[in-house]
Amino acid sequence: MNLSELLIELLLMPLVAFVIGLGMVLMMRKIAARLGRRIGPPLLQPIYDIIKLYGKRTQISHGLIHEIGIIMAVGGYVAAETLLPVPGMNGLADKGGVITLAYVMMIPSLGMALGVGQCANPNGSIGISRALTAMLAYDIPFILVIFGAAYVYGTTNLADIIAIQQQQGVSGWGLMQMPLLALAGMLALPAVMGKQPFEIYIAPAEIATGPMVEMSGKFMGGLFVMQCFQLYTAGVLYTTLFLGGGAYWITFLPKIYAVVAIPMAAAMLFPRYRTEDVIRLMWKWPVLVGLMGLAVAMK
Amino acid sequence: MQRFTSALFLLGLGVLIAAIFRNMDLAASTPIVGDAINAAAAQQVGAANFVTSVVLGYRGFDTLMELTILFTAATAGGLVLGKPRGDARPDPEAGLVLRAGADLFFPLLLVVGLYIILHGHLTPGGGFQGGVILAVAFFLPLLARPGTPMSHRAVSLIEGLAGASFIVIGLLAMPEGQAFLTPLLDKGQLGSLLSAGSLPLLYIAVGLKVGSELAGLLAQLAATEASD
Amino acid sequence: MDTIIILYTGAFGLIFIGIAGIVLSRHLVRIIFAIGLLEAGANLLLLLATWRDGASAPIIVGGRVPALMADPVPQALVLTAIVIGVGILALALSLALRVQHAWGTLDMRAIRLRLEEEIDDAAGIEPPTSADAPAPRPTAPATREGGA
Amino acid sequence: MNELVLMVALPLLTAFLLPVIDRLSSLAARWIGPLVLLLTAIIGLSAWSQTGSGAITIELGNFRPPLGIDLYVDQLALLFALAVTLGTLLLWPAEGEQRLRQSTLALLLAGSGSGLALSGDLFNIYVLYELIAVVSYGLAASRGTAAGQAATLRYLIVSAFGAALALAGIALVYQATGTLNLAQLAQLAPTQLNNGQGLAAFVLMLVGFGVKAELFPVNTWVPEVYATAPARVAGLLAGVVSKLALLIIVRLLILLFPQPEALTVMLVLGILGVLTGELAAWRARDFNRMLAFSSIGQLGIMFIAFSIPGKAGVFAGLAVALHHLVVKPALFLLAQRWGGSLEHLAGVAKGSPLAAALFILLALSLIGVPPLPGFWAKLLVMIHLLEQQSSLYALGAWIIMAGAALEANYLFRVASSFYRREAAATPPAAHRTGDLAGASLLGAALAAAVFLIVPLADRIEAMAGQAADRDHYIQTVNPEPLP
Amino acid sequence: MTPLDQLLLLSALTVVVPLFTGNRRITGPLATLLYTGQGLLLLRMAGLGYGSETPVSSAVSLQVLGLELHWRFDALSWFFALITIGAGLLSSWFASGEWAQRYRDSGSSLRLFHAALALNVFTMLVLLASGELLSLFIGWELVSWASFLMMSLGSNTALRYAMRYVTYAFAGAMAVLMGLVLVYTRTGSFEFQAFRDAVPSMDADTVWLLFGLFAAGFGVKMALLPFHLWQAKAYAETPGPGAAFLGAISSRMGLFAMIVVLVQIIGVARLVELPVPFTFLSGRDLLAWVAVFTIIFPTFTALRQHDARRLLAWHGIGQGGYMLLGILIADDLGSAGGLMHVFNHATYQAVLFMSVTAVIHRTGTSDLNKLGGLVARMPLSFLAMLIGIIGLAGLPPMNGFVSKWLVYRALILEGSPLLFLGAVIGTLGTILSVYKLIHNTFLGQLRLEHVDIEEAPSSMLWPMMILSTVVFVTGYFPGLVLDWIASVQAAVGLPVLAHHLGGVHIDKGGLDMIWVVSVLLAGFGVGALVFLSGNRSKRVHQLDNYAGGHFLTADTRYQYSDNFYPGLMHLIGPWYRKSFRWLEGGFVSTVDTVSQLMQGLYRHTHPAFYLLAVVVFALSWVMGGD
Repeated sequence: MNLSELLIELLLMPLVAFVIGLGMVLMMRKIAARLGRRIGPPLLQPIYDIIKLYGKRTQISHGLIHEIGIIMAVGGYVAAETLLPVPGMNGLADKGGVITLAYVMMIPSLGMALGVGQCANPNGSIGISRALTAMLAYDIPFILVIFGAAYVYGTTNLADIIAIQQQQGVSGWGLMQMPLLALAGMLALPAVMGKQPFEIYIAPAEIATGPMVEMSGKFMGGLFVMQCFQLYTAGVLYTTLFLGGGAYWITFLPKIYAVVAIPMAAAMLFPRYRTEDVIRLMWKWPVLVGLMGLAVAMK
Repeated sequence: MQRFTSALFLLGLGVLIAAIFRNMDLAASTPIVGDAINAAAAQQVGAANFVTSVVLGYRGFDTLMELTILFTAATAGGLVLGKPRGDARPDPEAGLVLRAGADLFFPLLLVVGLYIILHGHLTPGGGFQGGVILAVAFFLPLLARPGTPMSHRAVSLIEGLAGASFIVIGLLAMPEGQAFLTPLLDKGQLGSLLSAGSLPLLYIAVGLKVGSELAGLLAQLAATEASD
Repeated sequence: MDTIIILYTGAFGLIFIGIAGIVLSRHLVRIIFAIGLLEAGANLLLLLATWRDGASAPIIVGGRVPALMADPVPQALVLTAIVIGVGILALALSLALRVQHAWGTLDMRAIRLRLEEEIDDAAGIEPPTSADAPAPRPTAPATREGGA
Repeated sequence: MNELVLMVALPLLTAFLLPVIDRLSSLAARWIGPLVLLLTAIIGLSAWSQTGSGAITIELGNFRPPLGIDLYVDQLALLFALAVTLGTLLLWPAEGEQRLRQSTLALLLAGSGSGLALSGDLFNIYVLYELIAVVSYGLAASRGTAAGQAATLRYLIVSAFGAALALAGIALVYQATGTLNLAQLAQLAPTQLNNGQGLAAFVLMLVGFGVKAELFPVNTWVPEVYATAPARVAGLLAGVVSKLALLIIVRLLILLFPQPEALTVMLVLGILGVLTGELAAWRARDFNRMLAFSSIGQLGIMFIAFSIPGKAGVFAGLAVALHHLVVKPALFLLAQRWGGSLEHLAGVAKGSPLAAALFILLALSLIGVPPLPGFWAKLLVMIHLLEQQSSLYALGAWIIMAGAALEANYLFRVASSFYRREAAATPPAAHRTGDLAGASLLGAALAAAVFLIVPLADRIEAMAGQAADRDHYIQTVNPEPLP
Repeated sequence: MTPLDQLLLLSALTVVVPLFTGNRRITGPLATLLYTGQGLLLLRMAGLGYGSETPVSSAVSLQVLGLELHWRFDALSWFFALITIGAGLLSSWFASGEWAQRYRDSGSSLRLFHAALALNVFTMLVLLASGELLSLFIGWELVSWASFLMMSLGSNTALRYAMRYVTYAFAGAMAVLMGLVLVYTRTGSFEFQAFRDAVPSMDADTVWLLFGLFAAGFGVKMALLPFHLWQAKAYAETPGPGAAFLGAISSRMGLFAMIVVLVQIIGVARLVELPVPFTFLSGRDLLAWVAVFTIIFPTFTALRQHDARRLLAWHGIGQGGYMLLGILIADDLGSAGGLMHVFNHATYQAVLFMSVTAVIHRTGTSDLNKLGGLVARMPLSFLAMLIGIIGLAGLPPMNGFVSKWLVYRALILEGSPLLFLGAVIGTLGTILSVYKLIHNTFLGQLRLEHVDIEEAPSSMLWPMMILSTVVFVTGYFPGLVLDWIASVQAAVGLPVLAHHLGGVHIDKGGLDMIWVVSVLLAGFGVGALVFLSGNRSKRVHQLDNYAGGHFLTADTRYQYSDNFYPGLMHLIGPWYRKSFRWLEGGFVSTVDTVSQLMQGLYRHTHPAFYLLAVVVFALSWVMGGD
């Protein structure tokens, strides 16, 4: 592969991710609406939202870090997408690998935390505290799962992982090879995506006072974009590790949408968890299952 | 409890002593050095009393140290007891018998003491024994007449000079290349008063030293006892 | 042979009694005298070390040399040892006298307690106190005012 | 070589004459003591080089040993004679109204100490030991407080008890051999003392002489006396006198009792000494008693070291002993003003920075921090202990290590309190120039030893080799063969 | 005079010079200059770092007690020396300007500070140069006491913890001494080579004993569990630049010694053969677990600190665990990670301590409850801290990520999920903790009393900026450091890591930081473009804040800093049981009780009793033989 092709890939990958992510956001809202016996937003609603947010007249900035935080939040995911191979595009998969990806995925959180911190809103600080705590909660099972997968496949290169699974067909999928780890990953996934019922850190119910109140206009827009990437990344990563990744977009897209939709739909049935409960939950079942899975996988 | 444990240990000690005693080979002991001295002393030292030869000749160094111990004890005693308090009330004077006896015995003891010292190299006795008698001679009046002070100056002078002279006699041999405490002077006729070289001189120094030390010590104790 | 056993028994007996006196007594003067006893025992042991039955004193009287003379060395040694003992005894008694004057007691236990107190006092150390410490033990009788 | 006797005779002569001299001129009486000691030290030093090739004997009274008493001058003996002389000079304990008597006692200490180091006759050693004991009683009680006298009396009782037992031990030796000369005893020992009686005699002498060498458990007097005696006296007792007693025990071990049982007894008692001493020191609340307990621990190390058979043990023990000989007196010189409770020493570094720095230097060396001499000494001990391949010796090594760790803790607890920001309510007075100068001198010697460690080690090794050589001793003294 | 001798000589000179120049202003710059000189001399030996030169030995050697002492520099020493001198140089620079002025005005001795710093550097160089076990021990002790000197320059608290350090360190040193004397009695020599030759013939018990003694002894300095209690407060209370220096390199000396003895001499392979009784673990696993617990516990202790310096110091302990863990994996990746983390940690930890010190310099406090909102006042200090915390947390693009990645990768290859999990838990805890640090210092509400403060003086900023650059650049181009690491690995006898400028290339998933960082930067660029595509924002004043519709006046404290993670603490709070403190306290009170007993022993009413007793015991023992 020559450099120009790679550069094109690197440009394309985030773009693709963004588009698919928009679709996921839309799907989420549809599912939520359907569960609530509403119709839900129209197809282009996410795009309208973004345009609206970026175009707002009142945009309050609390300082440079506030802005940089948002930039980091988006930029981190943009970079992350280049590490995540999709059908036809391997990007930087061989230069980063799954560990790097996991750590790059923490940069947006840090950026958001910095930005919110600069706002000097006490609720913002509380929100960050909750978000980081939640990260500590779900990352432990998540990392276990990543370790297990990397160990079983014998590589951290996601492109290789996909190739290995593709070679053996459905029976070679991670899901078949290590069902317990896949289950643990599935349990942790909603928390990784930061959606219901694990979204206490943005305190949606207390919107008037919550951390989001400092995020006006394009700041909120940045977070919205980040959310698209977040859903996409989680979905693709899980698919790559356990569902054979994608050789063709045709099979790949349904997989990633399903990965996002199924657990979210199930999770929405649960009431929102408090921070302590997130930890308790995440450190109990997913970790237990994950450890068992590891034990089985490593014999 | 403590006494009980001590008693137990004592019991153990008793058994051990018995064991040591039983294991001792009593017959095996041969005074190899003693016999050699008995054989050689008359000629090497020239004193008829071989014990004296040992005390002042062969083991003169021991004797010097022993004198030093007495001196040290007296000095340390003085340090401990300190100066008797000035306001001390003297003991009442002794009765007639004691006073008369003291007066009577003083010259007698003096003479006996000196005799014993001077004949130390010939007969049993010597500086130590004689010195003790001298000390008693001087201490007796103190008992009889508690008020009369003993001359500390004189005592310490005698004490110092007597001790020093012992060492000086010992050192005298050294300029001639001889060892410390080598007997000096002519050995003389075995058994006569003026024999055994410098031994009698040493014994005089010992006698004076012992006498003055003991007298001094006793006087000091008495003074302290009286002062409280 | 019997004589020597009796003599040795005496020497060891003196040593034993001396030691018993030292460890079983609490009064200092008794202890000091017990030490004297012990020294006497040790001296006797020294004398007996090369004791021979029937030997005469190692003195030549009138030029006549005895056939079997006793060992003169232990005699000289014992002479020295006795004088040393006297010196130490005198010093011990002087010390005991001072202690008796100062503290009014010669009991080992009382002296030990008092000694500790005084050392702590002089060093400026507060005695350790604790809420659940046992009641203070009786110390030496106070003699500072009633000594004279 | 005869003039070496002057190291004994001159101080004694001066001591005898001191009251007379004082009568004539009190100024002369004040200065003559130190001057005489200086003179004797020079005499000793001038003889130093002659002892390098081999030891010498001095036959006192011109009587051939074993009939007479001889002085055995090897480098070890001469070194200790010098140490006691110079130590007394440095820690000259005369002050106050009893100055004259204290000077007398100090001179006697120097003289008798030299004699003890040089003596080659068993009974003479006993006499000198008693002499030095009496001197130390006098010095220990010289502060004149009732507590001091009571402590001295308790000391005296144990010491006299022990000495009497040692005498009994000597009697047992004499009974078995009929001689008192160490060289001849060394000749006879393999046949006549290698039995129960011999070992019993050794135990009695070990315990007897051990009292002054702070041997566990006959060292209960140590904390009491060091806390009540003048600090300089305590420095002398801990630094010099204890080593002399140890020297005797070592001589006995080498010449008379090379049996493993004898070594084991010493080893066990040494281990217990380290253990009890360091642990007790850990909790000490005043400076003097802390030093006292630490000195017990250090002496325990020496006992352990000397219990290693052969030259190695002598070398190791000697290294520790010499190191302690320099450090402890210096610490006690500092204790002259810092004698009280440790709490009063908080923040004292501000007022006396030099003393605080000295304390740290000494403490560092004491616990064995490289490259200070204390480290090399400890290293030697450790190496030779573990080379024995015996679990008891290895235990000794472990205990020494643990003891050092404890010692580091309590010494530096004190040291760091010196640098506390808020000072104590009643800080101790500043040191007198004399004390500080003495301590600095010793500290400087210690620091200099860091750079001279190579030649020093060689010297000490040679010294140890000479001292541990039984045959050399016998040949040098060459006792007249008797039937 | 070899270059090594020149280096040591100059280093010794650096100790002496401050003693003469004293409290004058010139002392700091002069010392900095001398450190630069040392650095240049070190660079003369740069061949060591690139594996193109054989070890440089010193012309000085000593023969004491028949034991030979000599010194030399190899790649390992060179690598550590580079960090040491670098840390010394920048700390001394940091301490040259206004900080020195303030320090002197507060009545402290600048002379002593600079001398202590230089002494630390000098003793470390001596340790690093040690050529056999004995000089290793001597250097070890010198380093210990030099750092004690540095620590005791601080407050009373520092003194107290320095005291604790002395106790631990000396006990550890005794363990080491015991170990090397054991080696000596087995081999008759202190030479590394003799020891190495003797290891194969030693039985398992001996190796266990040596392993235990050396690991415990060196572990004290590294503050491995359970010997970690002394470090945090002692370092934290050390005067600012000193804390930066100590935090950067001091503890790593323990790691150096451990590498020399456990890896280079005994060899990890031998440790793997040592079974822990009654378990399926090996000696190496045991130590690896100690390392992991050293990562986890101190990190979560750091999370609870509310003093910036203590927080950092606790993290310093935790990061040490990664290094040890990496080295114990002993393959090319893991050991490279461990070694590289030494360098990386030194750089970001120094930056962080310096940044906190700058904050203290301006505000007078490091209490996180009393700070906040300083970002607008001290933007460059903020930047330094930001770079530092990203490094500390081990996130890309800073260098901390690379070393941790190597360790993780090695753990995956080796298949140790639990060790891996432990290491990750540590990282996550670190992220939480460092965010709290930067949030409570630079973000959030500005306090009124800090409204007028200025950026830190340039003498402080320069070192911080240089170090920050290093943190970033070595993250971008880790090959720069990995070159040295590879020669270290070759010198130590570990498998050598094949690497390139951007990282490592392995078939099973490598790392190329140049690409990763580039896309990250590009991502930020894209993010910025996206951001700028929106409507213009309006910057409001820092004190213009609302919450819940109410204007938050600046005189109302609402900064949310104490108990920053209530949810987490609610859950894991009860797990903080101060068990180690309890353990230590229990040990101390045992010693106290025994000590009391011993004193009682010496207080016997009738001492003659003992005499009798010992005579009876000894007599019955010696007579029993007959």
